Amino acid sequence: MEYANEWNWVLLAYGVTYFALVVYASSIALRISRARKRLGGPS
Amino acid sequence: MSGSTTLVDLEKVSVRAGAVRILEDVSLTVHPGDAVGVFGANGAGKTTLLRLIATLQPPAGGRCSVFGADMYAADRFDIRRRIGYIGHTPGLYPELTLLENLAFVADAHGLPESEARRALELVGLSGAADRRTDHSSHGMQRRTEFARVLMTGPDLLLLDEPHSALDADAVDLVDELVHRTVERGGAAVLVSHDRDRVNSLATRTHEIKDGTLL
Amino acid sequence: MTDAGATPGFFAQVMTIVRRDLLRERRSGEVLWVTLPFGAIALLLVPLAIGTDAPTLQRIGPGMFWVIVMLFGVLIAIRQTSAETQAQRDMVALTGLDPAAIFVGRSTASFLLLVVFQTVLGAVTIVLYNVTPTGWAVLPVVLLLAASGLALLGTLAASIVSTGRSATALVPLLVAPLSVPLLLGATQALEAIRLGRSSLVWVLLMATVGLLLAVAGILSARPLQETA
Amino acid sequence: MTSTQHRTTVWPWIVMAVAGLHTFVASMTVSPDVVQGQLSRIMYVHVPAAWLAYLAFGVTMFASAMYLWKKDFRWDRRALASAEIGVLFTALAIGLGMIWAKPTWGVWWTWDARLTLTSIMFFVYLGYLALRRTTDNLDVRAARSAIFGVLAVVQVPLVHFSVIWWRTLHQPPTLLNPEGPAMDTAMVITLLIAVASFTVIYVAMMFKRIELARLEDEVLVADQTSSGPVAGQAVTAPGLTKGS
Repeated sequence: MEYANEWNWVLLAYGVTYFALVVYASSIALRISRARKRLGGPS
Repeated sequence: MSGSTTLVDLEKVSVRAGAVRILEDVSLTVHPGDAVGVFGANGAGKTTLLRLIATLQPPAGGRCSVFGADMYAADRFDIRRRIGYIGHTPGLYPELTLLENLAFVADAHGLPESEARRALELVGLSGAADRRTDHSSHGMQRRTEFARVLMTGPDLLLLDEPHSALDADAVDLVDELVHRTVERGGAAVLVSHDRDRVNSLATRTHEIKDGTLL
Repeated sequence: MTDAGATPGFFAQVMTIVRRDLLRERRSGEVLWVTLPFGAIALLLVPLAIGTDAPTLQRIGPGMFWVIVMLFGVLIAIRQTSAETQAQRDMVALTGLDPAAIFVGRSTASFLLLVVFQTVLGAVTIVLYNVTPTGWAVLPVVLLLAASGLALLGTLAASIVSTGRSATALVPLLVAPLSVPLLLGATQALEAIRLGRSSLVWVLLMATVGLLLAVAGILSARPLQETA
Repeated sequence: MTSTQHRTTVWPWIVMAVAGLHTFVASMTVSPDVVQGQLSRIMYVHVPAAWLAYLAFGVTMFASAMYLWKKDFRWDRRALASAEIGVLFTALAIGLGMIWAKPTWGVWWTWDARLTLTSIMFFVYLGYLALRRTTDNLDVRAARSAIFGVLAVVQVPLVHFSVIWWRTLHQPPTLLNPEGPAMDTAMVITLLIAVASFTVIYVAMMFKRIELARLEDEVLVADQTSSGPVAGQAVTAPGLTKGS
């Protein structure tokens, strides 16, 4: 297996990981601020 | 049963559905021989009150006992067989016949099937005993429910809007059921939005409004 | 009260529920006329998609049988709980039947229906896939254990889900992953026999699963009825 | 009255970012494995994700049992938060395993016992989350999901053993062991760092997810009381008054 090809897989793995973590964390943040808005409190 | 026991004793009971308080600080005592009428508008908490007494609705706070036993601490299965409850929608299995529905309850109470047949006769349904429930009219299903309660002979009768969807001679059944129970030393609680009906049957009446008993 | 009968014992209560469930099945014919033909047609569809050469069919036949028993059998175990109304639940609760007896009764009725289901589908498999059953001593035990485990699992899951709002679609999702030990137990026990090995560990696995589910169902019956 | 005056915490976000960056730097700077080459770097996210999948579900089971015992809604929210985060990490662990398997073995999926078990667990907890959506009644929802949470974990060991025995019976082709031959010390340390960092991320996420669960319960309570028959009167959200 050639060198560059391996790095592609590594990048894919890390891309997927960090993308998922960031999206999930953002979804929590978004849902929190939406809930606070609904409750009329400070957001 | 001895005449001195209190059948129902509610003390500052509240009931919650999710977060909503449906009943608030309700206190009610029912003695043998009582026929208690409770009336109130739709959504005032009548059904909840009845289901609470029937041990079907857990309270959120307060003290409640039925037949002198704390209904939510004690083993309530023996209490339940002494309660006759008729809700506003019939709890029958649609694919079974009227008789089969009653026979199931008789079986659960350790009664022979002949009792179920006799009870159907008493409510004037002996001709329709083998009719499937989902092929029977709403009025017939209501009568079957009355037959169920007649059959088990409860010490505590709980009726939710007993007069709705009943023809004229079935209304007499309600009277008879209440009188039978009370004469035997039991008691009845009936809730209705119809003040006149309740007044004519009850020995005492309460009004329920916004979850509070007046 | 003079006209009230004596409180029936636990076993009598179980039988009350079994009789009710079997009578309801006889009247509605849901298992016999809906679920059973559905399972049979599934067995018919598979070769159409995979290919109809005899060696392939003989090889996949037993496996297909078990997969279909597990997936469609759930529908049998949940057939009534999911359609039950609040009024019916109230009525049953006020008969004073012990919730544990109700659980055992429901499971028993489902078990009996599942045995019928398995028998018919087994015959269909033998005919369509030209499978020769092996292990005549162990096969009945495996069938009975699979039926009882699935009945218990389905009944338990259905009573967890029944909250008033209908959630029929959810029960198969809850049951399917948890039925893996049953599926593996059943298939591997028979596979072991075919290869001339001991199937004991698989039979024991299935028995353990059944036992655990029975205990869990009996213990959770009261709390589940109280939070209906 | 429902209280909306909860302080919002910012530190979990910072912790998540720092721990995430830390893992990245550590796993990119360590020298690659002799046999597997650069692909070995996938291990530094795959193994922690798999570890968290199991940890999160363990926490869900513990919190479910605690709810059944104490009837305190805080335990219910902890169980939910951990299950949802657990589903995320299970999906990640499976996905990363596939990304590693494809260039290594040439297939996306093998019927390895652990892989099978992990994917079954994924569906069990997806079911748990679906179950929570079937009712808006907080008491009923908490009780039902707690019972399922406990039941599911009782079943998982059985699934585990059955899957392992199943593999042993079939004598799977011995492919390249994911751990490979004895690992380099630097790699072990990096792996430990990654596992620790991911655990920190999990803890920080739990804080925010629990905060969200509390707010969502309050919204539910507010919705129910505004349309209920005794609107605005005597509203107490169960467990909310006990603070956080």
